[in-house]
Amino acid sequence: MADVVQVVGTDDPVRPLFTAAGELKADARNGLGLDAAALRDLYQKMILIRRADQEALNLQRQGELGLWGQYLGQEAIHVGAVAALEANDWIFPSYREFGMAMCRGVDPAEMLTWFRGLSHGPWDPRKYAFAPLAVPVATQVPHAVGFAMGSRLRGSDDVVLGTFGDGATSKGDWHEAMNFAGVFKAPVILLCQNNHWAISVPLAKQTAGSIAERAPGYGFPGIRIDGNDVLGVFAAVRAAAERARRGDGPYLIEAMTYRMGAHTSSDDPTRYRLDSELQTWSAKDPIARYRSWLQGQGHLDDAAAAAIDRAAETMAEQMRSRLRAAVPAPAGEAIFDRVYERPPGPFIEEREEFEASLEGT
Amino acid sequence: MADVVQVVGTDDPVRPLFTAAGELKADARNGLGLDAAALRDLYQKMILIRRADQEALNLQRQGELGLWGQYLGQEAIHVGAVAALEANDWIFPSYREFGMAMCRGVDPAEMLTWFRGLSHGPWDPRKYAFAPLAVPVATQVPHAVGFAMGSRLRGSDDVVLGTFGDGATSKGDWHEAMNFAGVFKAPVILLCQNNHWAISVPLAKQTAGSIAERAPGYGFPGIRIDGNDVLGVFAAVRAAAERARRGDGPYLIEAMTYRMGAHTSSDDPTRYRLDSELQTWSAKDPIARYRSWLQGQGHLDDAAAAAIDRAAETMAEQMRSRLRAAVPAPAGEAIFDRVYERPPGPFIEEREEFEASLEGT
Amino acid sequence: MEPVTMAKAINLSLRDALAGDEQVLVFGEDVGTLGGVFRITDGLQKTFGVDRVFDTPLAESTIIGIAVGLALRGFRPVPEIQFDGFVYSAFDQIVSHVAKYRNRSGISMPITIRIPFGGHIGAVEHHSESPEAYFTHTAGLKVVAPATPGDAYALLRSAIADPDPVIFFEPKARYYMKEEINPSLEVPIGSARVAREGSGATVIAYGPTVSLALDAASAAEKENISLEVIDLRSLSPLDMPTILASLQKTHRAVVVHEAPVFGGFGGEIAARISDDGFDLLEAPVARVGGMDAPYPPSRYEKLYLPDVDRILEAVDVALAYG
Amino acid sequence: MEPVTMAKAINLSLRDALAGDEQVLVFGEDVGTLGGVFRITDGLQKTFGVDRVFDTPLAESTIIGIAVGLALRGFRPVPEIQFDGFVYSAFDQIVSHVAKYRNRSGISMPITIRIPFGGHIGAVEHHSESPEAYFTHTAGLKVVAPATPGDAYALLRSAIADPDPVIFFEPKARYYMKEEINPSLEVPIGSARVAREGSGATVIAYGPTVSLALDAASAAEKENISLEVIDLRSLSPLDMPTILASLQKTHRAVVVHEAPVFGGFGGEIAARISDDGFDLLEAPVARVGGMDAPYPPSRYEKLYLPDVDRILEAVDVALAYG
Ligand SMILES: Cc1ncc(C[n+]2csc(CCOP(=O)(O)OP(=O)(O)O)c2C)c(N)n1
Ligand SMILES: Cc1ncc(C[n+]2csc(CCOP(=O)(O)OP(=O)(O)O)c2C)c(N)n1
Ligand SMILES: [Mg+2]
Ligand SMILES: [Mg+2]
Repeated sequence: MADVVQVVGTDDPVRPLFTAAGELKADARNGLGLDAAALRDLYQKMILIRRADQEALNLQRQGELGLWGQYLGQEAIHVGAVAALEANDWIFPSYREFGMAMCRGVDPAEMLTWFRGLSHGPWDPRKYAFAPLAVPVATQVPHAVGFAMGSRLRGSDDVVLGTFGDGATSKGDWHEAMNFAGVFKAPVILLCQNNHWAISVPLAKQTAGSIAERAPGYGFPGIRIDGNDVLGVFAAVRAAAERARRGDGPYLIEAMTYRMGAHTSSDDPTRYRLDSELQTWSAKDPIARYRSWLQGQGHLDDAAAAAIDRAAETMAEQMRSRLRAAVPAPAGEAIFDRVYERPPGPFIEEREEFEASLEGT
Repeated sequence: MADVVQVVGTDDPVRPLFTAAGELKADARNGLGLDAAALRDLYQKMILIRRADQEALNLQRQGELGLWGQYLGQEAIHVGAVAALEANDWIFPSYREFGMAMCRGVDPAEMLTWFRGLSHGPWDPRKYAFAPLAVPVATQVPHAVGFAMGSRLRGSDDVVLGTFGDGATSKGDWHEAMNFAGVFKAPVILLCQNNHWAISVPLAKQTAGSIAERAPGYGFPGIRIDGNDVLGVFAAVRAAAERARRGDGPYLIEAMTYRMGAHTSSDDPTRYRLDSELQTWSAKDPIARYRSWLQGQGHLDDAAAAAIDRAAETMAEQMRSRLRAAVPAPAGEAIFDRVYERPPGPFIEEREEFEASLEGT
Repeated sequence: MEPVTMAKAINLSLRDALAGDEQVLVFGEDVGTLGGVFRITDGLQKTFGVDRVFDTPLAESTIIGIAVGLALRGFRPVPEIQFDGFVYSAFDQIVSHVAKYRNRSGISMPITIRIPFGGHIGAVEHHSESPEAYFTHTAGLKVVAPATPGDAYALLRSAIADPDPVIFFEPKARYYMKEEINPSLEVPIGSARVAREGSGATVIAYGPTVSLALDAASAAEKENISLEVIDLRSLSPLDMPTILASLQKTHRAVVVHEAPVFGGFGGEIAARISDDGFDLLEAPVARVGGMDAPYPPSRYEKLYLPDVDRILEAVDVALAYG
Repeated sequence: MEPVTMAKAINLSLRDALAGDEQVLVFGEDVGTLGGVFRITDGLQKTFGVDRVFDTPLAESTIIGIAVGLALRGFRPVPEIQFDGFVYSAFDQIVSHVAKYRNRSGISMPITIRIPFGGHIGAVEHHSESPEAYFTHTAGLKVVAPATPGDAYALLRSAIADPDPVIFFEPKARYYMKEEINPSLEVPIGSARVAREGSGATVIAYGPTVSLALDAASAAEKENISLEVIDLRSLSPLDMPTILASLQKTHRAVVVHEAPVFGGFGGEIAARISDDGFDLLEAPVARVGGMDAPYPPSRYEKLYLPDVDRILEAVDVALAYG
């Protein structure tokens, strides 16, 4: 009989960087190879995406967006993870990764047209190696794994990041994809943004187990880390990515964080959660923490911080005005254009009739 | 931050019974409270169900059954698990649990009408606390968990056994149900019959991980045991059932065994597996092993063994003749009778027309 | 009684079902503390406790899977699927088990699956689907869709009381439509309703398109065209007698739903009318529905979905036929 | 060329597709070493290696899910679903992603999902389903079903070459039907075929019911009834011109499929004929199909499924109409 407990992760390059509690060790923090400019860049990105988040919420309140899903509090994950990847490593997001998309260079105003109801996918995923948003929870995880399997078949050394929430780990697709990742040793980093809530369902009602600890059951390592530490996220994703690039297969990272906003602008969290919880997590705000660390290291002075804040204001202004100026595509195009590459005859006729019917209006 | 590794199973009553390799400890073997008659009964049941398996295969070859799925080699699990339960603890089988059904008292000849194409469910599940066969792999696991949740809501102390193959653990439904079991602390024993193959796909291609080790990820304990040891299976299921009955929730048992026959009578395993593997496992045959143990203990003499063999012959003969005598239900009844409890008008009309159309034939 | 919204009527219906039968259980994502993303289950957990109204993990297939297990245990489960677009991952449990379990066990499955459906709410992708045709084609299920608060109340009572599985589609765009309801009126499954009498043509609708059809009828009236509007309420079984009775008067029919026309449930209705009513028809049965394309970004939903103009055009064609 | 079975024709088609385009990948449960439970993929792994023809874990949803990821990576995936009854757990990935991914990304999804379907093989539950209507109603997909070895070969080549997702239904009861095939004949998606010419009535069939319809036509001939048989081959898009051309001659139509009639794809065909061909029709379009009940135990499948007698009865009614 085989041993009951399988030993996994002797090749685990992530765990040594972290304490048992999932905190980046002090020596690892200094060994990331990031110079002052790079460290400041992480800060700037967090400021920018938080400002964008706030601006989008404002726009939603002004009726300019149909919906907004804040990522307030999760910026360290968005910024740290993207910074740890190469530009051609594909990212498969769920629906809350606006910040990640911005870090990849997707135009925020263009991306907001998704939330404005103008497009199901305003950016070209190939240009940014950033897949479309996936609304049905967890369904993107098999895509990430399949893409990574493809990278392996191609002999390419790019890796894939698939990211999802804590709620997503309850779905069958999540499990099946984890298992495929293990079997095919796919070069994929599976990044759980455990923000403690799935709409109104708290983590304890979502699962009685541990998400990170599930990885060995699929034949690869996993770790739970502090998701509010941008350097910790960077370190974990980079180490996992290097491992995957070397051909050692998948890695599961459970980044513990907190959804400081509502689930979306349609949600009212006062119905289900205590203010005190929010207070506790506010004290762990990823940006404030990182700012004081940066300042303590002498990497960020007041002038630099102010310049970054100004850059964020400019970005927000542009985002606002460019969103307002976004010109909706003609209806025929928006509804029919991208359904088929080779549209069937009856489909073309239906489109033509539709477009003809609009001419009068 | 919480600890990365969650400690599970301090309440685990199963593990102490087994060695790290999943073998029942010698002292535990003697502490099961089974007297000689009970120990002999386990033997007799294994003989009976193996004989039934052989007989069904013969019947299939003679064209009396459309299909047969042998459980040859898995008898220790079938017999040990059922013996460890109370008669009103429901069992949710997949499609290979004919032996379990027999142990529950389901008439084998009647049950074979399923394989003969006469009925989708020839027995009353309530009478035997034995659910219908579930063909779509893993779909029965949520049913088992739901039933167990219901037992808990009722304040009843019955527990549920959900059983499935190694292949089933790759399905989303399996995962979702495991997670529900943990969250709702359902009184359910999740019994994997790991027979090393899912049709032609060997365990190593089914998962890179360990099935038993997945349990902590759902918040309850799991263990991998020797599934070819009927007393080991009995001990594990009984301890897990007692734990569940006490209200301590689910338990995952991965019983390692081997599918000694073809996947089904439609399958040809010579296309994908080596004879040597079969040889290796033949040496671990659950019945031969148990017989020599019983004999060594002085619980089974030659006369008793011969009597059991004769009983098996009689059973096989009856099964054969009673199956051949099975009278198919009238077509109208077979097709329409059990679809709705309150059949809609158009459905009743369709049935009437159908039955009228048969009158001429 | 005060006029209530359809959302409230469904809430009351669940409340009365929970109060009237201890075996009724309500569960799904966010139905407990939050009271559902549409507040349909508001307050129910408070009244009936966490054992009878409970949140589940995020897993539609097993939400339905446990309903099967609970039904076997003697309960009367009323699971919620949060949005139409998320029922697909539960499809296997619904088609392979909910619909067929009685047929292989003899044990009834009194499961009512509530699904808010349809568009016109300005939502992002996957929140505006009309998947009813996938279920009407599934033998073993009953499928209903109310169009008014009163029918929503009564039909849901009938669905929960029914010993067989019922897919209960709630037209989410009508959740805030108000009317007085009479909880003692019964609406049996399988009975359509003439929502407005008329003589020129019959408009057949269900769920969200019923009020659209009524609007079309009002608009037509101004042009002296008299439309009869049938609210199907029940899709499977389908109330053909009510439809044919109307065609005896009008001889013309237009079917309206939000789902794409191709392969949609309108095809079944049209095929059946064209068969049973072959000699009655003076014009082909017209179908007005969503485009044969995925549901578009919300800015375009009004153009994608049927509207009064498209209904009236179809009526005009039918009237001019011959 | 020697006559080959449909099973072999599909095998050859996969082989030629794999040989002709390095991006083609074949995968699914048991398709590798075993060569598939029906031996459709026999020998392919040996020729093309484990990277291009591979076994997967037992998980239909993710078999389709990785196809989406692989398509994004530039591959041309040809996943197999082992039996019709097991496609339901992949329904979400098919409906929410395969069908819609291009619409939200601009990236094509050249995925061909092979599904053996239909009954008449004496199998246990879940192995004889005809789920085509669930897919024909899903915008973004193309759906085909060959009836002969030659068409199976050619249609599969077209499906794999198509830049859009195709559901490829294989009539498993016809796997052992033999004919000579000509690999250079092309069958474009969207083109029906007149399988037999006739003048009295048109029988419209696809997949496993085509040979049934031909048998019915032979039987009818003996009674001096001339039946035209149309083999749709492509369900979505549907070749209405070929159907209407036939009705110009016959004025009567009978649609035959194995799926239950209610909400089945026959409804779409009948509705469309009754609309576009309103003035051509001299009798209602008849539909002959499975009962509106779950697929029965195999002993009863012959009675549940359409047969020659039921087709001829429908023809008689159509001919006698008026
Ligand atoms: C399959 C599916 N079911 C339900 C929903 C509705 N829904 C949207 S987000 C959400 C919660 C997701 O929680 P989690 O995965 O933790 O991600 P988070 O929103 O916290 O980022 C739910 C239930 C959905 N989008 N998909
Ligand atoms: C969802 C689903 N997919 C495919 C099949 C076809 N099939 C029947 S049994 C089987 C293998 C199951 O393996 P395992 O779970 O290990 O059980 P075992 O047959 O070994 O007892 C497969 C693929 C099925 N029944 N259900
Ligand atoms: Mg969350
Ligand atoms: Mg197995």
